[in-house]
Amino acid sequence: MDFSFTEEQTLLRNSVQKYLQNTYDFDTRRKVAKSEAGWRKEAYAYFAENGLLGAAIPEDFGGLGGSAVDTMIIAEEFGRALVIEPFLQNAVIAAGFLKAGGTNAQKEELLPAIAGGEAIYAFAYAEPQGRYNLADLTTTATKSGNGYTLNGQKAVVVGAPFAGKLIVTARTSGGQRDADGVTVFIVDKSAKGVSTRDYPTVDGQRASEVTLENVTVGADAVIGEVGGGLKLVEKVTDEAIAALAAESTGAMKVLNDTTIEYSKTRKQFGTPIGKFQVLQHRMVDMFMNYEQSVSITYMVTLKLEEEEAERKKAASAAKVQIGKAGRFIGQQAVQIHGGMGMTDELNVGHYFKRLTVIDTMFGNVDHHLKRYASLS
Amino acid sequence: MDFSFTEEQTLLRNSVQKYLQNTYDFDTRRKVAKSEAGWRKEAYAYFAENGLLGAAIPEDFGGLGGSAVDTMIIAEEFGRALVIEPFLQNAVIAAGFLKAGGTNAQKEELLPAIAGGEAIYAFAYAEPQGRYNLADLTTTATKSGNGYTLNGQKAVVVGAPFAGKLIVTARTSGGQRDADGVTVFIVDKSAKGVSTRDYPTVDGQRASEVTLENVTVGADAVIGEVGGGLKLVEKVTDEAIAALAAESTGAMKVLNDTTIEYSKTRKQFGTPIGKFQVLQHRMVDMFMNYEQSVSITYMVTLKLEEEEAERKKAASAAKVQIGKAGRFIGQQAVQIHGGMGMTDELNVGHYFKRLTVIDTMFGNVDHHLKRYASLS
Amino acid sequence: MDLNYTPEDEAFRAEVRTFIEENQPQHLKGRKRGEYREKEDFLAWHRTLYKKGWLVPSWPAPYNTVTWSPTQKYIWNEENARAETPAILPFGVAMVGPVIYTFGTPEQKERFIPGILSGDVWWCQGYSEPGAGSDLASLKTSAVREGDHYIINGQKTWTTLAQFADWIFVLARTDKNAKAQEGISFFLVDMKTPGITVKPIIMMDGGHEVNEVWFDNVKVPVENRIHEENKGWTCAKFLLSHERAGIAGVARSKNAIGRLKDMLAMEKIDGEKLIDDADFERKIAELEIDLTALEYTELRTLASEQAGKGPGLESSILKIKGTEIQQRITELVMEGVGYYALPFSDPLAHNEFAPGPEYAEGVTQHYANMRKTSIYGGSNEIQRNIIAKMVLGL
Amino acid sequence: MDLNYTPEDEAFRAEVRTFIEENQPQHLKGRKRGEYREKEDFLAWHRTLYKKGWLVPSWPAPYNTVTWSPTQKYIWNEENARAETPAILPFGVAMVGPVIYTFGTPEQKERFIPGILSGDVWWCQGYSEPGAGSDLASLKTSAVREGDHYIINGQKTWTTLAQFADWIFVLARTDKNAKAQEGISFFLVDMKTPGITVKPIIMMDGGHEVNEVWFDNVKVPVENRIHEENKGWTCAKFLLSHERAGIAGVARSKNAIGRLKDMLAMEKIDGEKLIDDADFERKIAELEIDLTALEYTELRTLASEQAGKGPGLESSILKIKGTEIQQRITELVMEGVGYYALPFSDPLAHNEFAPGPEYAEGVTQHYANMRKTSIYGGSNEIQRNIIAKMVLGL
Repeated sequence: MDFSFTEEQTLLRNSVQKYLQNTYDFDTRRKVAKSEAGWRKEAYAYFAENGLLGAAIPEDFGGLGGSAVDTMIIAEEFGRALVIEPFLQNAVIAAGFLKAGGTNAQKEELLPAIAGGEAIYAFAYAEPQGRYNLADLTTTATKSGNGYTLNGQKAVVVGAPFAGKLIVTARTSGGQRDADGVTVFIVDKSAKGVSTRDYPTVDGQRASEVTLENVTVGADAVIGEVGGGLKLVEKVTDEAIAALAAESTGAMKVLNDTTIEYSKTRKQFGTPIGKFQVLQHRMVDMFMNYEQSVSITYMVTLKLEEEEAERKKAASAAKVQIGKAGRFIGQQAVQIHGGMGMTDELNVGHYFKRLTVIDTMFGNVDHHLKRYASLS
Repeated sequence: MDFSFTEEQTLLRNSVQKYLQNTYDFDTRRKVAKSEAGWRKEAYAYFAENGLLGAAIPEDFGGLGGSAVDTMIIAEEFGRALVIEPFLQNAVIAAGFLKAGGTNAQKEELLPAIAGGEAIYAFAYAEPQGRYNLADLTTTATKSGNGYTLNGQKAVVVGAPFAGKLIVTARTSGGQRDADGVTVFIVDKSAKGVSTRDYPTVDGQRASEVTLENVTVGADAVIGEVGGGLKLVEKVTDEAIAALAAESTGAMKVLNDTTIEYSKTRKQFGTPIGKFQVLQHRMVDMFMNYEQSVSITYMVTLKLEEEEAERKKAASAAKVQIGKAGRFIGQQAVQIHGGMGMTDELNVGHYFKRLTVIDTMFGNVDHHLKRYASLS
Repeated sequence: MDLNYTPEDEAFRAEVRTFIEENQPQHLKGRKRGEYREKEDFLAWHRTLYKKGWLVPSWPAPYNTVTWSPTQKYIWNEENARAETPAILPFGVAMVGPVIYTFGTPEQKERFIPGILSGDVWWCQGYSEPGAGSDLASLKTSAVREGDHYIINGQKTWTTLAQFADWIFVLARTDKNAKAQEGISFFLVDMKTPGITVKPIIMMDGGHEVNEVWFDNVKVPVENRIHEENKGWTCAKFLLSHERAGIAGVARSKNAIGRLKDMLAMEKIDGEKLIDDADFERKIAELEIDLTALEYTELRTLASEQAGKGPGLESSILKIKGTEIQQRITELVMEGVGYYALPFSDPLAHNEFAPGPEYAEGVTQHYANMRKTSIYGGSNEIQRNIIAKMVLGL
Repeated sequence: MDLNYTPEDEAFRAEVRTFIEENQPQHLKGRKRGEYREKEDFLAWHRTLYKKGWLVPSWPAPYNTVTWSPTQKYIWNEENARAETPAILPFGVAMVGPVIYTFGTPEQKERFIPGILSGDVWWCQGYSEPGAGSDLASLKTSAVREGDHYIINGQKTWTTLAQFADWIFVLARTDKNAKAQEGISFFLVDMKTPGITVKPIIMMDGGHEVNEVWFDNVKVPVENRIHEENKGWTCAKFLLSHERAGIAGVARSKNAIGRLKDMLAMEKIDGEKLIDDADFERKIAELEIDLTALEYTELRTLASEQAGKGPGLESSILKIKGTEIQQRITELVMEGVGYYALPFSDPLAHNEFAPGPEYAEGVTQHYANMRKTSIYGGSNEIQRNIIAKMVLGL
């Protein structure tokens, strides 16, 4: 048992930290989020050039051959800076699908472009009626010739406005919520029949509603097994959950540090508010929530390769812990900052909103408590 | 709308208070609870003589013709003194069954003896497998001649060691958990086939396991409708819940007052612990929990005569509120008292245990949350 | 003890309900997608009530044209919440108005009260300052007497809807050497006076509700000072303790829970109605039960007021529990809509596109915005301090 | 970073497991109905480990016969919890022993250590005093030097299992004029010395676990003082910071949850297994997830210790979260048994009759008793004060 980082991992963390400190201060991030584009291609290019997108992609496919621990380190630092470029969608989710489900040909073709930042993906899985059930799909893919024709609507596809390709889950057989019959496709966003409506999200990111109307793809657009895609989707979303957990600990750390710092300088009734015992204990609870979240992030990261039930339990446990901790820390950071914590000007509200969104992504606390219980 | 007490009610409260202050101090109560008998007949006789047992029994049947508000006042005061004599079992439950379900003949025969303290009842409804489901009955009553033969086992019959009569729920028809087919009987504890094993309970009361083996009763032993007893049982247990709610607010008030008092005198690190803001806010939360419990006690007491669904919702709401408040106040009173709060010598632990037991009686918080939700 | 209203109260309720039905501005009922209120929208209901004579039943003669009992006021609030009428802005009728009729000179009353009542003059509140928070008395804004005028310098913040205001009431320090709460005076200031600048504060929900108000050598005539010089804290305290009715927001929370349940009946989880999900059932039951307890706590306060005992310091309970419940409702609404909690609905410019069901619009922003309720009006921590000290004697 | 144990660690685990299986006192495994421990029951496992040489792996040479890494100690604790071996009483081997080998003279070591190790001498702790609670340094017990002796007067309280003790270690004030933490000395006192009275304290679960120990002119030879006069606080602090391993109780809580789940699989609600009830499913999932997080927090502490950084002040987290979890387990057990939580199981005299299922016996008393865990060992409030000050710098 070993919880230490390798020298390479420490270097990785330091270099990411340094880059973000220099180029990704809060005001810049706020401006970019509000800009027409909503992201900075040059930042994304930097990620690619410095191996962040390929950190966990095998060397054979253009990556650095690292592990989920590298992803954890990057995601945590990205969480501290509230990075909005689509790291999760590409380095974790798209790469994750290809690594676990892609054929050798697909890996050779597609992974290097992810590592290199040339191809940008978004993951179109949720549907308006489906909530967090990954199998609840009304989007269909019917066999036509050698390929498939896709029809359906995908909801809140985060990062889709930046993407050139979509990873789409669709039903090739079975009933609306059956475990069998789910297939994963890669669809060009520019393909005929794909239409998107873009909008900003509350955490400064962008998303789209995606409609697929008789979109035809070839047989090679399938990742993994036809009809057997659910297990793959579950594996990749569990990996995404681990990365989100790491991201959330980065955000929590900033909120905690900011709150402690603020409480030392802000005076009320002539005393720094950090001297009020009630707020001290509240900040201790914030600290404990954070530490417990770090612990569970290590746990889920290290258990991603365990057998399915163990991995799922780990992911759901992590999602519950960070969901609760994120809500508590976010709310209390705002409360202790008082009115200032409510403003758009201070970073507090932005971390608060990001943590709020993270709780929703891939299922909130209630969803994962049920999933955890069903696995026990 | 009026939340004031009548002059008679204020007099009632004052006289109960005075009696208990003079005769029911904590050390006496503790000794009585540990005595062989486990209660004081002379205290019970005093209740009878002074109209406490008949407060809510109609004047025609030997009572004072008061309302549930009178019961609330008495129960609250009894909660403050941790009275162990079986007021609830008799003045509320047994009288409740007769008032709502008894024939005129039954009322004339039996109610005066309750008001007078001559007849002592216990309510044998729970069964080992049934948890809080009042209809989950394996005890059977089969027709034999003009009467019935009862067989079954009743669990944790509080007050049974003191009682001469049992009110027994049994199934005269239907499946184990059917709403229909429940009948309520009065059974002499001395009847052939009734056996009891007595034991103390954690809150200083006494209970019995009751076995009924071919116990025969006459047709006049039935209270209410044969097979239609469940509604009657629900009504009476809702009335019991209202009385328990009142009792719990009395206990909460003592714990809160005691804790505040203690915190003003007890010093740590040279300062009265009541000056520590964390404990101040905790005591504020205890206070708010208490006030909210008083409010909901008024509510349920005043709604006992409303239509069924409204009454049930009120009772379940009250049970949830006092269950949560009782646990919070009990735990925090002990915590703030520190080691001393853990001892048998101080009254704190005894109130803590009584509030703990009250949460269990007639269904705990989870049970009543479900019941409340099912009625919405 | 009983829960029944008197026949008179029931008649009053019927009258109120009919009046509201017939007169409420239908286009302002509740909250609608893509609808942002203009200045006149805030005033429409105010003006209707003024015409009816029902605007200020809490005011004394000669201003009130009706006098309602606490129960009637409670019924009035309940019926307004039920019908989702627009809230009446408190700054004139609930704040500066009572200060003026209590502490003002006859000339001041004559000059200012009519505009407050008619709604023709929009008031805003110059209390809070940067870095002061719940510690109001630590204010730094100064007013220096120069002949017939005071010269005011300083900065106020969190000034709600100052962007629409004609006048502002201001607490300013007139004696720098006095202790915190002494040496403060209460001024009425025309927002058009040179030297006043209003700067918007954008909140994390993207909305513009509050402002900074800067005073740079703002000349205020002496006759605009209320009460004596250095007695402003008396006015401030009076204002803060005044008119706490409805602070618990019970009726509005009941409505909000009703809307939440409607929504949960439309949302699906694994093909079933979300309202039948065990977690939601439990959370809503807990919420409703808490609210029921709070309702009866409010009624008890009301009864004690009715009995002439006045609203006790227990009103802090109403504030704490009321805001906690309001906040929890917004959490459940947000949880209820799943992924459609993500889209940002810009309150400053209509979105081109609003994805998801109508009831989902802006729910996370509303959740974020409602965090303010445990901060403002004396934070919930301050309320607990008050109870600890004043009620529990700690 | 990885979660795997080294092959050496795995081999160690296997060895430990086998040893426990072959040697643990089976009649003391877990908690059985109607079984109350006698003095020798507390010592049985101690004596076995002493014989094996595994009693004090944390002690330095020459006392330890094995030296285990932090990971091995963790494995040792895990395996003991898993097998439900009796806990080793800490008063000798984890408390006074380390104080003696650290601060004692060679004579003191020679005289006291063997009895501690063999278990032949039962020690108890004379720290807490009435009215002191977590504020240990406020102690009033005095030790006045008279020639070759000190005369001790005063009262200690919450002295665990003093009814069995041969010796007690005592903090007493030797300089009344010094500040709180100065002027305290550390004494070893034979319980048979005249003037010592032990009075039982009965707790609210009806059990006799702790005692008052009264000192009335108790004569203690100077050679029984450990460390210099007035340096007792050094020993006290050392003792308090020492041996916090297992403070989180993760392994024992895992076991307790396992037993809880077994029980819930037997209990019924409306004919279904209680373990499939939505509320219990949720509460158990929350509990297990909290415990998982705590387990990894403990492992991180361990890793940092392994890396030579020592257990940080973060160990306060382990105490707070660990006890909160333990307490919640007892709540769920109590809730699980329904009405059979009511019967009182007398720990001082066997009940004539024990109603309900065996697993229900005494559950409410256990729930009540476990409230102590957030009070003792520095209350959880004190632990939060420590983190606020020492870790967060507030």
